[in-house]
Amino acid sequence: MAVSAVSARTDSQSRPVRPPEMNVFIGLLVIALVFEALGWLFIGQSFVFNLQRLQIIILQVSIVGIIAIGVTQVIITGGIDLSSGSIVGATAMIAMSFAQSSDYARAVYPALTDLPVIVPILVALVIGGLAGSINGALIAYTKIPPFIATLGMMVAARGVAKWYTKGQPVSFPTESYAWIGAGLNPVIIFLVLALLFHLALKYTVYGNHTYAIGSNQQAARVSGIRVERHLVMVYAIAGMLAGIAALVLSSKNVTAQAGMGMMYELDAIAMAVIGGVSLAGGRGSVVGTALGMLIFGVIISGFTFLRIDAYYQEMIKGVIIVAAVVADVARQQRRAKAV
Amino acid sequence: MAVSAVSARTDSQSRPVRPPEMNVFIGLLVIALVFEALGWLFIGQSFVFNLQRLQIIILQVSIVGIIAIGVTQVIITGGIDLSSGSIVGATAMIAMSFAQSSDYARAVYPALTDLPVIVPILVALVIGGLAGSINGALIAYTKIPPFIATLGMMVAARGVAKWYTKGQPVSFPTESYAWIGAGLNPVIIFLVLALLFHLALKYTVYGNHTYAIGSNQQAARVSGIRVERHLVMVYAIAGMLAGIAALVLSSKNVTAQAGMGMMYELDAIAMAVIGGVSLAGGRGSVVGTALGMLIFGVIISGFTFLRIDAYYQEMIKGVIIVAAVVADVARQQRRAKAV
Amino acid sequence: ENVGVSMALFDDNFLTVLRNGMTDYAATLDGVNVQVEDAGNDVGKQLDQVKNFIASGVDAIVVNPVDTSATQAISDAAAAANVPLVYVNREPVNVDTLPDSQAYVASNDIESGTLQTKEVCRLLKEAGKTEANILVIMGELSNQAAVVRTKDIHDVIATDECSFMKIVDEQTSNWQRDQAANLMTNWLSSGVQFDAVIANNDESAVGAIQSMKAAGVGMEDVVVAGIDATQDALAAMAAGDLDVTVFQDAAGQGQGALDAALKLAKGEAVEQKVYIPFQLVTPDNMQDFMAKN
Amino acid sequence: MSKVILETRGLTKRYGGVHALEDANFVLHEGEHVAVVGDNGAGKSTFVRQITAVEQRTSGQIFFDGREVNYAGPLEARESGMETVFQNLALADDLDVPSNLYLGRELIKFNLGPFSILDRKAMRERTQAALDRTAVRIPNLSNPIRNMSGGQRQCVAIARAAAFASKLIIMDEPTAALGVQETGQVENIIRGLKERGVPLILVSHNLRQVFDLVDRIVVFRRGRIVASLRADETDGNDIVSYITGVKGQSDVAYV
Amino acid sequence: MSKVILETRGLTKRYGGVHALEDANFVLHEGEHVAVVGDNGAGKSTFVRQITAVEQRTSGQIFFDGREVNYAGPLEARESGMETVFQNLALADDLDVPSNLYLGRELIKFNLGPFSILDRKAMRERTQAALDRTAVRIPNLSNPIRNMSGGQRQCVAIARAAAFASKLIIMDEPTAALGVQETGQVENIIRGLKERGVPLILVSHNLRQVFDLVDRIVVFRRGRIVASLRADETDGNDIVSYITGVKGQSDVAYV
Ligand SMILES: Nc1ncnc2c1ncn2[C@@H]1O[C@H](COP(=O)(O)OP(=O)(O)OP(=O)(O)O)[C@@H](O)[C@H]1O
Ligand SMILES: Nc1ncnc2c1ncn2[C@@H]1O[C@H](COP(=O)(O)OP(=O)(O)OP(=O)(O)O)[C@@H](O)[C@H]1O
Ligand SMILES: [Mg+2]
Ligand SMILES: [Mg+2]
Repeated sequence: MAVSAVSARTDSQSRPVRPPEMNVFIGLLVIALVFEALGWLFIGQSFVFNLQRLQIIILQVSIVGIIAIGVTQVIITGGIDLSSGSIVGATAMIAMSFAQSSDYARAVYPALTDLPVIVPILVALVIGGLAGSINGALIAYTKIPPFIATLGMMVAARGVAKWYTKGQPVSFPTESYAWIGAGLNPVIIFLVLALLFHLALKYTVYGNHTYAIGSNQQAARVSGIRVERHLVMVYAIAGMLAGIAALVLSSKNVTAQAGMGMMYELDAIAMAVIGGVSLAGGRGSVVGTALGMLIFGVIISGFTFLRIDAYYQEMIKGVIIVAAVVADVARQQRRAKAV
Repeated sequence: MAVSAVSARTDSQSRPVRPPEMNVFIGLLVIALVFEALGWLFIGQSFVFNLQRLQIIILQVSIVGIIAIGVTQVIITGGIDLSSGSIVGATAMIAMSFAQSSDYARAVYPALTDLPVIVPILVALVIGGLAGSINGALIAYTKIPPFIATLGMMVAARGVAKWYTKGQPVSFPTESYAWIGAGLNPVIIFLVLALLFHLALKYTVYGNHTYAIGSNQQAARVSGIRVERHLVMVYAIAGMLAGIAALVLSSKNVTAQAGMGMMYELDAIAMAVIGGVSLAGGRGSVVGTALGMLIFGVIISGFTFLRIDAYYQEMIKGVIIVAAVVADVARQQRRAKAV
Repeated sequence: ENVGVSMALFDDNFLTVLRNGMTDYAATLDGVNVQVEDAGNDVGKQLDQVKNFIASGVDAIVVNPVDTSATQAISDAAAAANVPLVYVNREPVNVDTLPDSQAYVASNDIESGTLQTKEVCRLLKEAGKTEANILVIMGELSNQAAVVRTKDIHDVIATDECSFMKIVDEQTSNWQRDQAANLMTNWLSSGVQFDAVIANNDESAVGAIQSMKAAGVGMEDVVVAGIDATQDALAAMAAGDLDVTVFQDAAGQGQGALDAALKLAKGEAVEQKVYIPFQLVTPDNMQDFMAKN
Repeated sequence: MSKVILETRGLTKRYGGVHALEDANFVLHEGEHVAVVGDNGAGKSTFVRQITAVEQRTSGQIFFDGREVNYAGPLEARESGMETVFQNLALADDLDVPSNLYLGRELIKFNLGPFSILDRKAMRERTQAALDRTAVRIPNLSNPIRNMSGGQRQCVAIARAAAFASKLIIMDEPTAALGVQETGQVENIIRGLKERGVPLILVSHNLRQVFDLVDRIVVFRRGRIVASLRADETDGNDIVSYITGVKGQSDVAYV
Repeated sequence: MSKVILETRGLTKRYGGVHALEDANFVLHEGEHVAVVGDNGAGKSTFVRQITAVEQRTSGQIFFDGREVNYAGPLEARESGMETVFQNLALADDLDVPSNLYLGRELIKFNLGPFSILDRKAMRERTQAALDRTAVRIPNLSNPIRNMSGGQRQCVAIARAAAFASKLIIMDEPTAALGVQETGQVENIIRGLKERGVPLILVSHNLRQVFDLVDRIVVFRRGRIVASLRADETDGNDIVSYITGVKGQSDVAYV
């Protein structure tokens, strides 16, 4: 009995499917070209062909980008993480306090100055990972919505950041610590982490299970995936990435402040969604998120480049976030409807 | 052919189901009693039996409560609204600029001072309703996730608030405007609106359709509900309620500032979820949200009452938000498992 | 000339006056273009804004630092690109090692809290108090101005002549009038006895006043102090509700900073530290400040 | 032959490159019960969705009750007297039985536009009456649908359609998930409709059922109608050979 | 009689006040194919979920392959050689066919704990081989499951179970949503399992199918096993009268 399981005729079977990342890339190009054109028109110079600008375009978003790598994985599991910005704040304060130079008379721990740089790095990874694990454990084992679990962590971690030194900023790190975020290092760190997690999502069991959980948690469970353990791992990784972002940010700024990283979580989520990561879970990639991140970078630099009044920038940014996602959704629908 | 459609035996059929609001109410009582006990222990006075305190408990949360009434309806449809805090900021600035007294020499519109109070009220309703309608239209017609549509509005509306007077606060309203939020008026306005929308959700077609859309949007559509139109209406109502909150807040403070209402959206969402409104849509009530709101009020007052160090308060607040939802989820599971 | 300006945040009344002082002044000058950016209280964003300015080829940069301990990175970036830089309002840590092409125009924040608390101390003594309970309303806990001003209060109280003052509670209003109002009502409902309220900013002081008046507290018995000398605060002072505030010449700072930036852009030498002092405002001299902020 | 109640001419629906429905010419007469059969993905549900205006067709015409219709959405189709039981139950889990039965056409006490006051009592009473007529027993009408068994849920959906259908009723695999008893019950409801003279389109994979219940069988294959046969003039093997493509010219004149 | 492969003693499951499964005593011998029938809500799926440890039972014992088992979760049940096709398809829509087939037991190239590298090529090849054995045709294995028809999806789920089952295979209404052809195909897979000697529990509402395929029929009613009859010693009417409660003492000794 030879049977064809596809009964409807289709004439698009052999056509290669354009990956969603391609759309985001085209969007990025379009936005950059608009700025290029407006640049020649109004400012009389090129937007894109300026090495300094290209550097800052990537540099200014790469720290949020590091967070967005973790947020991408969380969203792929069907969750959300509102706590990353606050974790950055808390982790930066705590890690920096173990990285202070003895040159500074008012160090948080006067007895613990000039520590090797590995100490604050480990501290940041542990604090970030711990905060993330708490998120994950709450979500996996108590079954409360990720929105609420991470909202609670957002409030609590910001509280920790403010409490740690009673609002006093922590500064004067050792030179080795200050080196972490110097120059283009944040970009390099972002690229390495992005590559790592791109590979992990695409080619490892970890990635397969992450997509499976976001796609159909019930199916993942009956297929024998340890869903709870995996969720804790994904949130812990997101927390650790926020911890790394805290390291890079506080090092780049040579200071840590309790208010650091405020609202970064929303930018990171927006980057991921603009990059094609579905809030419903199961779909998206680190490459897409990186492209979404570049869109952010181009927009911010473009605004300054065109000397757009700061008062209008937020309005325009809000519109662009929405427009980017509307365009993506529309493209997907068109493809589904009319190919 | 007489058939019993329920084949499994059940022995809980006649037992009356305890409404979820009851659990929230018990939670509220427990928290209040804890503060009462600690009050006698450490402060030597009653927490609850103090008329002034009871007033402030409600007063300080009633403005966010007004927002939460709208957020509740949005969440019942299966959506989310991150823009309400920013809408409060933008609306307060604009409405207040039409409510300035001629006593003040530097009014925004020197030609339009001493207008009757109905003008700023209408302005607030229109601005809030408009912002909400844009949210709703984006969500209903372009099918982008509510999280993103309202995130864009959150950024853009805050931009409008900052742009409107270039950051300058707007103050010195007419006396009739200042009366709106005076004394216990915010509480009365909250109660009236809560009652109104409680009735609308329980006893009108509007309510039935709101629950149906959140429960199964597809079913609502094929049953002939105009889902798109209804969603626009729900978000517009949420926007209008944010506009009313802006009126009350700016009147109570006798000033409007661009930063007003920052983070109110998260408090409003937390109140609703603590009050048993399901983020998955289809379930929840205004009564639940009002109880969730009171839990917030009791906690804030309780902290000051016990003179808890400001640095610990945020940490504790984060923990309480999570704990309240964990307790609610656990209660529901226990009920489902062991009755 | 094109001048890039990075402000710590836009939705702050005081900084808005400073910013407007700068842009209004620029409008009176020929060929001067000021581009103002909002750093949204984010240190990292501010550094990026400076770099974006450099990439766009501005002639000079004015920075109102989010975090005064983070300025070394900003100075280095500007110096490397040879773009003149002026800090305004908040003193950078590296103020003593600024390169020749950089300058600093401000008032000293430590003065504000000190002036404010000393005046409260004086008023309480004048009223014949030998013991005085103080309530402190702090700004946002992650903000340095709040931290410094609160510390000033403690420092003044630690001196002998003001040691009769005692802080009974210290809570935050996050700079917000509304939260300050709620905070005060909560205090009142707890029956806290107090003789003075010292707030980190005028908005919070005004919020506290609103609640006290609503609860029928006699305003002549309580000393209330804020900082900023905003319009609302001066109106409250005129009504006899607010007793002390502190004026910081925001517009003057903005103007001074722009002047310094333009001079540096032209290669002229400027004074590296320009201090514009705080001024105590009381009902006696408030008329002088009416039209200033 | 009696009056034609529903007719489609050249009805076509494509999803992107997928030709889910091609040039379907279909006729249903007053009082007639017709079955639609075909394998998975043959286009049966697509056909139903075009007629009921849940989706907008790519091309073709639909005539209902004597005039050409171009419904903008399912509400209009319902308002013109056509009721449907969809393959994926169209019930709102969190609402009770009366609210589900009257979803989109609530009974009201006062008309206040969207804020019209519901007449819950009348809805509950009439729901009870409608369910009584279909012999479905549901202990407590006020419980949300969520807590009911698959059989009960399906019966509510069918009762809804049966209660409101005036001119046509369409059922897409109404018994797929039902047990022996529940299936019998649904079949009884369908026999009742036949007696009441309500025309019916029944989509089903169950040939035994189809032969038991309907007057005529229409076979879909790969998006096309390949046969339309009177139930008493054909048999199971014949139908199966059309379904599998062993028999069947690709265009059949409609009866 | 041959060796017992699965036995339950007093298996009971309650959801709150709902007694979904009461004191089920059930036996399955090596190579035997048994059908489980009963109306909607009779407890069939609940029975399956207890055996496969998707849920934890309220009380009772389960013996599998000669020893008492207390699986902590479905992974352990699978690892001990028991495969299940659940009523609500347990497939991850966004993954492709090989990933779904190997979900939870991926083939790997290097073992790096959770970050072990997938051997996609091997998985694709073996998937193709497994599907070939079941005669299911799927044009492109790398497409996500989301884009496949109900029939194809069901076939993937069944192929997965058939490919990995070593000691027992359980199918909960595998053909409920399938067309005539696809049903035939699934039935062929089941006959293949019989030949290979793999024991099977088949939950189905389709009595024709049940009599065609299995050796023994177990009837559930209201959470209890009310009959266990050899297929060749009973007939449809007999089974229906057990299902509907016309016949049937409430406790039957297991065979
Ligand atoms: N929304 C859609 N987008 C793309 N393709 C679709 C969509 N809906 C249906 N199809 C395709 O159209 C074809 C016909 O599907 P349809 O649901 O009408 O089949 P059916 O005859 O009802 O099958 P079944 O018996 O399984 O219910 C299938 O190939 C299906 O994959
Ligand atoms: N998670 C659950 N919580 C509460 N009750 C449940 C749950 N799962 C099943 N039940 C109830 O247990 C009883 C048995 O359900 P089960 O799904 O086992 O029936 P079934 O025999 O598989 O029916 P069907 O033929 O419709 O699939 C039903 O009354 C059902 O409502
Ligand atoms: Mg179908
Ligand atoms: Mg079942």
